[in-house]
Amino acid sequence: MHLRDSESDAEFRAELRAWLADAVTTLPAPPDATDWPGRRQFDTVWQNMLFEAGYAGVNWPAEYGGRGATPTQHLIFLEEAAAAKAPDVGVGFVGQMHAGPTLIAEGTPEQQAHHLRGILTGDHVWCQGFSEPGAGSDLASLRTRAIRDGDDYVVTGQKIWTSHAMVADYCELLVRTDPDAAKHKGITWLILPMDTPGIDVRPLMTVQGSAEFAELFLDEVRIPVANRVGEENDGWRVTNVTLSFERGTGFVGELLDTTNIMGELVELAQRTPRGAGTVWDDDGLRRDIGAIAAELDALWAFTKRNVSQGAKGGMAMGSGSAFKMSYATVVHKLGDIALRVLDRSSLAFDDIGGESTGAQIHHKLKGFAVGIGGGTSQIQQNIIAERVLGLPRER
Amino acid sequence: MHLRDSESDAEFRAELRAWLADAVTTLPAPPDATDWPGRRQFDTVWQNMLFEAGYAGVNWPAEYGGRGATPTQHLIFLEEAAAAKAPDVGVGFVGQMHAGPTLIAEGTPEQQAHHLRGILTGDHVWCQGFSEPGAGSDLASLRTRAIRDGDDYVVTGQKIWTSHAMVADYCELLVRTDPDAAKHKGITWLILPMDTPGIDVRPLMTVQGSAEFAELFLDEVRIPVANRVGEENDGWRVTNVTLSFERGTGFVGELLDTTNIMGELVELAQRTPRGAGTVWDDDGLRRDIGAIAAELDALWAFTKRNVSQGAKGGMAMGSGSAFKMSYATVVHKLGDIALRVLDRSSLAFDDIGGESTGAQIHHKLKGFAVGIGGGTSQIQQNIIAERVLGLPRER
Amino acid sequence: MDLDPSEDQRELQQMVRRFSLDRFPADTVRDFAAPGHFDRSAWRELAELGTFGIALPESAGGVGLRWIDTVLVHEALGAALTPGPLVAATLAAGLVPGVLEGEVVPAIVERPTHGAVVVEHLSVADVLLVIETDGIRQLDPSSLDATLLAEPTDPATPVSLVRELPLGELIANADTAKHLRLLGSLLASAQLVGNAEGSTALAVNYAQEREQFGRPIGSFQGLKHLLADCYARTEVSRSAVWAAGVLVDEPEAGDLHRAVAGARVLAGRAAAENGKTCVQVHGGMGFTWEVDAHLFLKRAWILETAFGSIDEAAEQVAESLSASLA
Amino acid sequence: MDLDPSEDQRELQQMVRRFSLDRFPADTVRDFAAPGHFDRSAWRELAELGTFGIALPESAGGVGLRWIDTVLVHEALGAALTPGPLVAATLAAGLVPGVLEGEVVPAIVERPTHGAVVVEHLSVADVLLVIETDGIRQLDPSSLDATLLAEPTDPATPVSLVRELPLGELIANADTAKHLRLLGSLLASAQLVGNAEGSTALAVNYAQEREQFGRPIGSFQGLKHLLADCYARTEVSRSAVWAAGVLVDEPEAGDLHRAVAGARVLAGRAAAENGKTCVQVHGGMGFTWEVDAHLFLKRAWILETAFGSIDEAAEQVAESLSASLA
Repeated sequence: MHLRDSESDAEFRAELRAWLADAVTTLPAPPDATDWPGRRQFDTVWQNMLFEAGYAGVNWPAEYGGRGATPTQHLIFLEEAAAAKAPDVGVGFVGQMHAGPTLIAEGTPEQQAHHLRGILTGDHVWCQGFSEPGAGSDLASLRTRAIRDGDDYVVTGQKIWTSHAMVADYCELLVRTDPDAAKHKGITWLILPMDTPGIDVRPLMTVQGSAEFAELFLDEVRIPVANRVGEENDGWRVTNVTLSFERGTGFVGELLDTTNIMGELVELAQRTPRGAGTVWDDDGLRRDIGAIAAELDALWAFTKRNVSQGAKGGMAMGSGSAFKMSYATVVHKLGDIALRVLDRSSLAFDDIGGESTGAQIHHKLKGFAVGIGGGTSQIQQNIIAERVLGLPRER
Repeated sequence: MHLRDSESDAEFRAELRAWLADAVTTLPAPPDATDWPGRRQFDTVWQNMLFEAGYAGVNWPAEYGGRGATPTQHLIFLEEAAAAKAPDVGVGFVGQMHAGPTLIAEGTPEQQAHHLRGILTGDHVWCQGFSEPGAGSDLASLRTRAIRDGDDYVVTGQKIWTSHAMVADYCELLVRTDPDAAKHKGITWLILPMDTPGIDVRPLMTVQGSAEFAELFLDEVRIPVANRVGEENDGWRVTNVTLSFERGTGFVGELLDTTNIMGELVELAQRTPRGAGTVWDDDGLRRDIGAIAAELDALWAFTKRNVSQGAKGGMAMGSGSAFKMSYATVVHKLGDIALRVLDRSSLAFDDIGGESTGAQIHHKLKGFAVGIGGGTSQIQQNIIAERVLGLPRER
Repeated sequence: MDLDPSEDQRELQQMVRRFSLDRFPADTVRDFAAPGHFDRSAWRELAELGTFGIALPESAGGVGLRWIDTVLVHEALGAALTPGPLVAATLAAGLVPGVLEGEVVPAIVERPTHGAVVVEHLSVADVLLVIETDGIRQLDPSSLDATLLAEPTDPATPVSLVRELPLGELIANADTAKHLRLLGSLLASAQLVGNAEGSTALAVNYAQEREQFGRPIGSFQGLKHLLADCYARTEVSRSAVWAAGVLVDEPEAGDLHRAVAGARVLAGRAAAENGKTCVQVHGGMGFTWEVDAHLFLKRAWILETAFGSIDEAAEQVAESLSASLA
Repeated sequence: MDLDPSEDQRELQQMVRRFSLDRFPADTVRDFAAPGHFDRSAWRELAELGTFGIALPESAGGVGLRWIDTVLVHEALGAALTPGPLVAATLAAGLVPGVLEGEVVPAIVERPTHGAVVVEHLSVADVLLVIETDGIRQLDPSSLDATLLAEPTDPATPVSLVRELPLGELIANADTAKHLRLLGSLLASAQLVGNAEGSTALAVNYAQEREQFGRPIGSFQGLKHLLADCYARTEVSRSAVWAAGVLVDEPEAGDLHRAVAGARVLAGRAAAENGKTCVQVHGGMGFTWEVDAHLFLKRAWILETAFGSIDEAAEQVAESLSASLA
């Protein structure tokens, strides 16, 4: 067991660091969060720079245009990119993390040829059409209906939590092709070009007061059968195939984000007057922040452990669920402490007193997204209890 | 809504206080906790003094020898007795709190005449034979078998958590008289004289390292049918009839105990050196103790609210469960803080440094008895969810 | 002793709650903080119910009840998520003419020990009261250098930033200031208890209706236990707030300061935890703006800071412990 | 980077755990602290496995592995509830002749800043090491005015009270003392992780077997969620302890002091919470002496205080945060 870089990893890190240091200086100012075309433009430019430098799809197999790097090197890539304050994956998220890997595993050669390179260059932006208002954690109960009509599927229904839908070119869409089959059966995976007629994209306002997600309304949208990935009614398996791509790096971006917010909170505590000194002089608050830092350190160690297992063939069953539950808890705890540090400065998202107080409240609200998205913490608990601990199923 | 005493309550309190101040001075030194005959003797003497002074069975109806006082006056009695450092109910617990009220509600005139006065004078000590190793929170699944044989029931089985069994004269015993009936049916309530042949009482060692409870082994014990309370197979209803006696004072003794322990912990924190000062100088620990005090204050208020409702006819559904769950949580939290205050003094139950450190650890372990006895916190949560909040039953 | 509300008291609560849900429906609450959304006529109607003068003597135009009744009313207001400077109006009603009738809308704030100060409802207020060490001072909001903040945490509570608070005119003495701060903390705690109850009810309702894996999600024990905990937190903190409310009227029956501080610890935690559970129970929908779950939670966060934080309250209880041993 | 144990390392853990369960079965653990119950021959056998010299070079009689391997071994010892001065022996093996072989039984303690001191295992020890600011000092237990306490909290850990600790002979310098304290904290944390895993396994086992309301209690979602939380706490804290263990061998790869402190926060909480859950899952049986649940919990409480409390550890992490920003 080691924490230091192997020789080849150290070399990879050094080269990457040098390239990043240079590359980030050439970037324009980032666009406003509400400027979707600007965000697409900005993210695409960066992705294209990565592509040209050989850092696009670090963890994708080389035969599909990726770098074919180990999970450890993928982690190094994410660490160094964050340290260099490089942009994160942005609008490329669904394409690079889910749709692309799915096409690599299950797509036809034609589908792969048409889509993969565009994802890596940044020119193709994808969104995800899985969740529905009535099918969140219980994804298998989705109801968006696809009826075969000649060489097309005709799709009607509603999707929710579709990030980047406003600027996406394609959508990975799950539809029900057999309404009579058992829940996990009868689902099909389709590639939906976003310029197809019948699609209505509506921004979805979240509790954070912004519209980072959208709802997708589909009204008799015609999708060619050629856009089907995998067999008809086999979409559940196709969707889950990417889980085997999950080699421990899935939450690194989030963890970096939270680690930054914690650092900012420490600085805030050290500058915020309270009583005769600052908030940081309070034994209890200081220790509570120390304990959060310990938890984040532990989650970093857990990530490295998962990546190490990923490099050997795959993460242990339950590790992902345990990570996600624990991470959601830490974000909530950090948010609770943030409110105590901010006190009356928590009354607005606006930064108060010239300090970045608003970001703390935004991050606190984010805790809910973490504890709900991709399966609530309750679902993760069930997975661990039944699949890892071997406790009997409820019925 | 009021917190001050009414005129009659103030009068009751003043008289009681005067009597207690005098009475407690006449008591001998309390016996060692392991000296069961000594404990019975001590508790009986005190109960007899209460009886002579008209304070036995404060909340029992006057026609059965009690004082017939209101629930509020019962609370005042418990408050004043604790303030005067009078002994608590001790070995009289089961008789006064459960068996007696059950006989009042369901016993025959003969049973009442034979038993009630002895409970009030302290001469009759009772124990409870309800729980079994396989039937704790799920009491209805009890298996101790009673077979009718002429004018007797012949009883064989095992009971657990039988407090005071070593010195009891009678046991309130639940037995299964119909093995084929649905779980809640087929149970019968019997009065078992403890000198009946076939009873084996074995002390049960708890995690506290002491034997406050016993196991009861019954081998073909003959109990006259005349000792049956209520009808055959109607014991479940008979058992629960005393719940309507529960008018909010059930946990007062425990709450007093915990309040005392908290006070001792504050004193300990103020005397225990740490860093440059004492433990009490630690902002975080001090606040954590303050929050516990607030929770105990709130549970006192909750008790007064429940007693107020009790006086008007009965506590609201779920109040008892909410109280019990919350109280168990507070005891656990207090114990966690105690360990932090004690630090290395927590390594033994022995008092260390001349301070009463051991009592804190004993009390911490008690948290488990609170969170488990009389239905685990999980059972209380189910009761609230289904009976108060109206959530659907599991199946 | 009687810590159980009378029928009349329960009816008073029901009446206030029903009125509020009727005149301030959730849709208006959701963007109440936006400029121009404060409804002065609804506010006057609320005032006409007697809301701000429950404990004022009838001779002063009040209802002539007690502070415990005021506490019960604020519990109902908290459960209904009623927007507006409710605590400020209740505290100011006996001091500033017109507040009792809803004609003059007040804001209230404590003078901070350092730096700028955030003031709720200043943008709709006709008068600002400042709680200071030496008394209560009155300011004219229009004379202040104040900025309405663009993104208030609670969308129903407009917040302004005032860089410097002038001195203003002294309208009440130090004792009154101290007592009003105490009452302000208590009434905020009462609203927090109502908030805790309201978010629990919303979550229970959703858990009964929403089906997943072929059954109502409320039939899953995991959710049941979370919701039972919400119920227990509400009832325990409610008891603490009621006891503190009675002690305002009967200070000889206990330690009022400790009771108010303890009530804040309990009620603040209950509202924050129950609101969090409410969002969580709603799953993805709980993360959307259109479901009310976040409104409860955000209001809870705001109220938690009113007239002293939970940390400050816990410290006060600890100090009282120390004093009682000394 | 590789934070996943090798096959060899897993086998080492299995071997130690199996040996311990075999030679120190639960029945002996339950009253191990009683006078005369320390089994010197079992202790020598444990030593012969190499347990106390995992990271000592082979030239010094050790196994010649690294500190991360020592950490893994202590995790296994913690899971098996192995009794005896395990940390003391591992720290003393390189300093005091005979400890490595199990012939000399050591106890170890930090010199307190004030008052009397409680020492684990002193009653069975041949030598007492005292960690001081200026180094490590050695004392002869028989020369001390020590009282064996009648009721140790953990029935497998005898505890003595020493009213005054004489100075003793200096056998190692200040740097060694500091490093051994750090290692002692880490090894105790490793045992805490094992403890957390052990109590979870015990609880899971009971939940699978015990039936209530006509089905195994482990099928109730309420219990499932409690046990899933136990699993998550174990795995997260295990990761922290492993990372700290690797940093002992590779201090250049991170902040060792912070890692050890952080590991204590996580492992201490995991063991205490999981032990509590284990007792709770067992219902009434969990409150009896004969079920092992309380043994895990009580050992966890003891280990939590070893070479610094959780509060102290959290403070250390906070200080490192502050330093990294400065």
